[in-house]
Amino acid sequence: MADEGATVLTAAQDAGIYIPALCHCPDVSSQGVCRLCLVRIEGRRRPEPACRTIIEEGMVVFTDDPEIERLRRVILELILSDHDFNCLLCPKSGQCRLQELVNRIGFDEHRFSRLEHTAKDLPIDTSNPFFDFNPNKCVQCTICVRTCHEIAGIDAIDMAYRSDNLRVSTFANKPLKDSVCVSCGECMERCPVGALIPKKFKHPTREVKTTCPYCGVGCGLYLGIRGNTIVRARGDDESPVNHGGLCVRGRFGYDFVNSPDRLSLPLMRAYDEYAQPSSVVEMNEEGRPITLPLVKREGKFVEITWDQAIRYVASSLAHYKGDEIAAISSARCTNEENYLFQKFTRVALETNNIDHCARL
Amino acid sequence: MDIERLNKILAVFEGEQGGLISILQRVQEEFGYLPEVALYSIANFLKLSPSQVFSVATFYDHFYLTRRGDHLVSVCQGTACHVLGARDILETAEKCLGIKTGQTTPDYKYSLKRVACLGSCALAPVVILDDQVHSRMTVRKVKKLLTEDLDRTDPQT
Amino acid sequence: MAGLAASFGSGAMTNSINEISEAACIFAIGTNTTANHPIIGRQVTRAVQKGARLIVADPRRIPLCRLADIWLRLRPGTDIALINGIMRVIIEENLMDTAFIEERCEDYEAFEASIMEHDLAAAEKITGVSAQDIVRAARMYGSIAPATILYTLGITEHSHGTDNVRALANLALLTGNIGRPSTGVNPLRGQNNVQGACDMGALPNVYTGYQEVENEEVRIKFERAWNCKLSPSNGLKMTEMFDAAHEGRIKALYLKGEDPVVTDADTTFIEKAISHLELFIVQDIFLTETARLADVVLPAASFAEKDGTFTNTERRVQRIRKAIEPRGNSRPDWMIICDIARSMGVEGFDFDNTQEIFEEMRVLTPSYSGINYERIEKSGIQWPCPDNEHPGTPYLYSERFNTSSGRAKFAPVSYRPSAETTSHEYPFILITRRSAFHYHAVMTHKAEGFDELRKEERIEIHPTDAATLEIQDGEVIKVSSRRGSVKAKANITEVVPAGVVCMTFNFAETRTNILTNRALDPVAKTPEFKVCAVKIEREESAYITKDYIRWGTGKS
Amino acid sequence: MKKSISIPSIKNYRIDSVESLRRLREILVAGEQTTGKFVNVCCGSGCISSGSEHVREAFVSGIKGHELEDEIKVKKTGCHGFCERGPIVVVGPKNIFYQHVTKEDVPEIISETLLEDRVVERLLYEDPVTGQKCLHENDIPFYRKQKRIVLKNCGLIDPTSIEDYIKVDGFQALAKILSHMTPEEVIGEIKLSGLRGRGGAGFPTGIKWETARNASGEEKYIICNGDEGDPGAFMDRSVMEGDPYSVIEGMMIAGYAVGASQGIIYVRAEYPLAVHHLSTAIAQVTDLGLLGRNIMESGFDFEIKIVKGAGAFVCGEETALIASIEGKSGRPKPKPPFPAIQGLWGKPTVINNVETMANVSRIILNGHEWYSGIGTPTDKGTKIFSLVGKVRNVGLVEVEMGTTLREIIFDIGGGIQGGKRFKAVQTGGPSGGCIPEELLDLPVGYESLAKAGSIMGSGGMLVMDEDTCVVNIARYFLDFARNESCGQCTPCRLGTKQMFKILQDITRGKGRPGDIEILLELSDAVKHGSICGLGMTVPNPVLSTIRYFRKEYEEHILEGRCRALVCRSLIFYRIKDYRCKACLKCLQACPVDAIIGAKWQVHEIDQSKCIKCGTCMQVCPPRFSAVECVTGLIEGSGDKSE
Repeated sequence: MADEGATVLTAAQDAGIYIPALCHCPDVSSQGVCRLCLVRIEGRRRPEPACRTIIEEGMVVFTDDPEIERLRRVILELILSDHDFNCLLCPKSGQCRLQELVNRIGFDEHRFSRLEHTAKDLPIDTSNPFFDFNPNKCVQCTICVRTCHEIAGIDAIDMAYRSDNLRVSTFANKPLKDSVCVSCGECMERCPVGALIPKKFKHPTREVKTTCPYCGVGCGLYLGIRGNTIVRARGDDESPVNHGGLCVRGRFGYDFVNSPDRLSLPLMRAYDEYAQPSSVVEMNEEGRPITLPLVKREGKFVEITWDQAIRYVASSLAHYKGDEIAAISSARCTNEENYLFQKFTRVALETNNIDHCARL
Repeated sequence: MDIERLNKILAVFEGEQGGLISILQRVQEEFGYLPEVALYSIANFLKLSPSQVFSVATFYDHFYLTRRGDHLVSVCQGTACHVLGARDILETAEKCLGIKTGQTTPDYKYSLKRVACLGSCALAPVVILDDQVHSRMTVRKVKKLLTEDLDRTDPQT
Repeated sequence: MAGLAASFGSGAMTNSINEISEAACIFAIGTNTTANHPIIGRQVTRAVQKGARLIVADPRRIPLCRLADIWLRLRPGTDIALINGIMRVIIEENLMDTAFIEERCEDYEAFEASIMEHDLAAAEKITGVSAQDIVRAARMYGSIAPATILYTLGITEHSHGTDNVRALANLALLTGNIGRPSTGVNPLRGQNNVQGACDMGALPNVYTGYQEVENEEVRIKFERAWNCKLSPSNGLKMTEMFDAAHEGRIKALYLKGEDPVVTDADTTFIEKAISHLELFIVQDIFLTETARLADVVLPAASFAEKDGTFTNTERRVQRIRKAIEPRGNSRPDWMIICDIARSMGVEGFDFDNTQEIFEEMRVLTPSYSGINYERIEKSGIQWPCPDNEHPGTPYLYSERFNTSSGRAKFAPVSYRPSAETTSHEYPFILITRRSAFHYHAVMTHKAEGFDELRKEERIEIHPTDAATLEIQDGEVIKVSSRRGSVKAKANITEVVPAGVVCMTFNFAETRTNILTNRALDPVAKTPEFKVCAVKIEREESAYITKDYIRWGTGKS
Repeated sequence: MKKSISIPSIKNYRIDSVESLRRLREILVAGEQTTGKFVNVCCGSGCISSGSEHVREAFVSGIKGHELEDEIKVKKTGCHGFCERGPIVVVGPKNIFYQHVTKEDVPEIISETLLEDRVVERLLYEDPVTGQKCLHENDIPFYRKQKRIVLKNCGLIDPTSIEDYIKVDGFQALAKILSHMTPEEVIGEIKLSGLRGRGGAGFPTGIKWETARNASGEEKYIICNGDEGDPGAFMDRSVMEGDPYSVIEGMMIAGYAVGASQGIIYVRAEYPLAVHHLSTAIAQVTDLGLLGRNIMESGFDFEIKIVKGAGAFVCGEETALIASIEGKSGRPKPKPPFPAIQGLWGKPTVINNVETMANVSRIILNGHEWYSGIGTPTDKGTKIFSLVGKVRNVGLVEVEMGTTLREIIFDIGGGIQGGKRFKAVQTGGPSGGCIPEELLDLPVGYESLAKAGSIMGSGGMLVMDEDTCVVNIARYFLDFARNESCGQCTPCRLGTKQMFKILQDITRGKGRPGDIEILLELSDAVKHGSICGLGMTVPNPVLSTIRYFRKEYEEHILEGRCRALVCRSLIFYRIKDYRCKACLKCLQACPVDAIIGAKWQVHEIDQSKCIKCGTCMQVCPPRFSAVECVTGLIEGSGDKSE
């Protein structure tokens, strides 16, 4: 039994009955504009869109009859006639909902060939660093516009113009980059066709559930991994915090992990830039490195081994106790690390001089 | 663009619900078209997103986002006008002004547009030049209307 | 945090993120929510789309203003005058929740008396917000329930930040908007685990779960658990540490995962303080500006390369998981600390994994004791969670406050001008902010694409001011405070009011915090990042490019 | 234009009761000139563009010249409907109907008719059939078969004078309901009258009101739909321009019945005069105290504001119109919810078009029995049609429901111009269909027209003769439809576009066998797949022309023939050398210099240059008739224009 208030479309999907749909997206309100989900309902004059029709007690729905079939085919052919369907070159190929619909509904070769192929030749907006917008592949399903309004609350895009000039547009047709778009990529995630596509896309081979490292909201996310590299991130639909949503940083901000600028080995400052690391960490009897004290800003960094670094740090810290020493922890590290660090400060350094950058 | 003038218009609409279209009409009346800056300020004023204002401004026929000519030539393409040869009238107007429908002459003297119906069907075909209805137009009358007026307003050409 | 702790007993977001979209009235003050907490910004948007009223108080025309029913464009640093004005109207129009005040609060009379000292005209004069708007806002917040307050650094990063927070707490108490769903006073935490770092006792005055260092019982508990002697007195706050370093009292500093040279106020002073240190150890994932000054730099692993937990702004403890191997030879922080401790011969640092650390911690921390890795495998739990059966706490203080009496405390606070006001020489107020596209100064710059969105600092300046100074949009201008100067391009916009300029501190090329004032809040010791006096000059010379200073290994 | 016209005689007069309205009416009627002499100059849009303003000015100054301005009143009135004959002047007391009056005629009318009581014969209408001169409006066949209920005040009153309106029983219906009727009784009266929406769909007005009355909500709205977008229809324009008070009174009655206190008139921006007259009228009615709070001490509050459209046909659709008033793009929403339940700002809203509103006061005043006695058992009352196209008498006609198309076109309209043959009549504008000659005896009514594959629509009536190509007409309407589609739903946005392209191909001689079937399939998808009423009906012009004129489509597709000689790609002009007298006329007139020849040298058309504008044929002196137009031989047919 379907839930009260459910639409014919969701009820059918729950019951495993296929009703084609293009402009339907479960995350946003239904608009009923693609008209592919039209079904016949007993007692009603016209076919109704399944995505907007609320089920009623005793309602008899025909999801498929020859008339509905023909209607759907004609509508699908119309969409195709207006779509740049060079699927071979389309990155969305294989995951494109339009392709799927063509496979399920099919089309009439004769009729379709009579339709004029009217896909526009508008410039592709590549201004956004994370995703491209190709208006020629757009099917005017308005999912992106609804997403930008209902999910992101930004309204960077809206449907502009009318008739067959209808198109998704930013203010004054400016490139996305120059609009109020915040690049959260929610629209891109939901675009059913190849109109909004990520700039670089690699399929992950596995996913790891984790928490976003940026702001204090702590969105749940899945990191998509290929080899030892993060190739994508997607919001965790089950997270009670973000319910699948992510912002620009959370969705696209992971290159820093793979950045070539990442520190790899411990560094230590030495007087002599040709100094051998091994000579640097020789201890004298008091446990202090022979090179100490270092004169600031004159030395250069040299890479040392972890072993050397740990021994060096341990021995040098041992010289300061209590009021002479302080430690600053990080609001970016884990609870475990913060716990450990304050314990370390209090136990090993014997001071309560521990703080972090909590500005709130 | 004169921000002062714009703000004066906006002030009139303070607190009014759903005034976007009326505001756009007023602003266009004032400036002749809807400059981008104005659309942006209107969005701010109404707490709408600029893209939403743009959406409305591009939906309706009456709004112009680029500067128009000083004189507006509207050629009616209503049913009554159509059967009495409105298409020839429009083509003639295009030829006379040297622009396509929807365009403005480079000297910003004339803009040419087609309108769906002016409700002057009994006088078909009609052409409207700056609010003046010219009825029962023929190809020759259009030529005369547009070339004469051209001569009058701009003796050089 | 100190402000909230003083009023309610705990310093944390009182309610949950999801409750925001259910609020009937939202008062967002000093928070550019959609930019800095986009996901919470969406909650606000959803609430408004569902019919909630929104009051925004901010000197800048932030994106939320578009959704707001009332936008109070107050002068920077005048929050208390505004909030007190609002409260005066609420009291005068009898919109307060008398029953709540009687049953659950204390010290009301003195507070009321203090509010009635200043009239609306004074508030209007100080804040620049019309009395009419203050009345509208008061009626809206005072009569529509549930109402919630959201704030961030725009409230706390002042020399009177603690007072700001207490004023907001007073406001919530006055109307009884606390202890119920979709109400509360909600600081939105800036960094991912700032809540956790506080919870874990990375503070000079408390152990985990805000157990006070100076409380002997607590200390003995920890001494027993850790098998050592512990210092009985509070330590230094971070800002005090730099003062101490500057004076030579602190000789060694071990810093992990922070970049005070860029992000702290008056960075010239910070650098100088660091130069006085004998030993400076930095542990980070990048060679930050601060790390460049260190004697030893220890490469840490990033969040994707280790296990553990983060506690988010709504007190929700969530797992992070190792997704990839640490880059190069970097190592998780916890391993480094354990190794150092062991090398120093200190006991109690023999952990094989983070779960063991968590287990030790939760035994010592009442508010965390019901949380363990198994329970937060799928989704996190919000503390307090005292036992294994407890479902966690979405909103605080439903029964009692965490004060000794169990009642919330009203505290009279009055407006004090910011530590630095404008003068003939420094006629502009500079406010600082974060960009929506960057996060502090490093991570996003290291991620491809973000710099394309905002590649450099742009100083926001009002058209009138720009016209007076004959500044063109995009022209490089010089901003100077009493502490130093920086250069960046001008962005002429009505987002800022006249007389105010605004900069981010997301770009190391433009070290905005050279300008900011170290005037500290007397309680929280937070510097006054948000307000300082500056002057603006045209700068016809250099066009600053990205290559001016390069981040990275320093090889180029 | 001035915003408000002052009314010296009743300035500061406020109607605060039924009694004071009655008193005012008495004063006004008593104050009329005893001589009974007047000059009514039609100042409807039609007559104005024919120069009636100048005529009026000439009368005013002429009469002043005779120092008769106190005796003879010059009044501007609304449209008489016979715009073709404008400017129209009616001279009293005998109500002599002069047509095609120019300002040069004015002195003669003054001296002859006004001073000497003689008729200026040459300015009278002459019945083209009998040759008889018609002295009065009602003598003219064009008016004889009409039944003017809605238009009764048009041409009679000064549309900017509230006194005129009060003199002709203005606001009596309002007074009646406010003093004697409950809202339920008003609704009952309207329901019993059988009034149906005149905007197109024909929904029973009373039921609409009742639904809105019963819908929950404090605030309710009355919207008068004056977004008359159908090309070729202008009845609402005439009513708004000529009798704005009736519209206002109708809205007020609706407001009282429904429980609404706010009314909005949505007017096309193309109708500046209508906007002007309406706003003048609203200001006057408000000044009199008939709009505002506690109207006539009844406790009923009502105010009206005007919203101007911004040029979108689809805004005639209820939900799109509401969106437009709310400041959004006019994209229709699916129904339900119906506006009567959830309309403007989500509140119950009644939307009636201008003509419907104008009917209301008539029904209330005369009773439902009177109204339902007009028309047929299924369709009550009258309907205004705008009779345009190749008909002789072009104009607005108001006829009883059930009048046959033949009566309208031939009796009232005077038949086809230039003695050509009638071919079809298109009713209902872009949503309607073409009705062929064999159905001419069809009585007009909602169902009868629908059965014939057309609709009543707002009342556009385009008469086509043998020179009109139905494929071209279908193409024209589809072109209109695709431009005016809001674009949100696929079938309407892309279906109309593809249909247009195919029709365009057919008119350009590029039709293919099978096109008709594809057109039918596309029509079906647009009709059944679209969201709103626009999409549902726009295939009608194609469906009806295919239904009745399939042969012509086939001729276009298979034979390359356009029998009406309209589709340029299928025709070409040639000069019969044996008739050409080498007069140079066509050669000089040709806009593209496509005619070769010289004095004494027979002319010839260079088909590669010819744009088929037909100028040569027009200028060729009839005594030569050397130019002919031929079709079916696709020789030299280019594709230069269309």
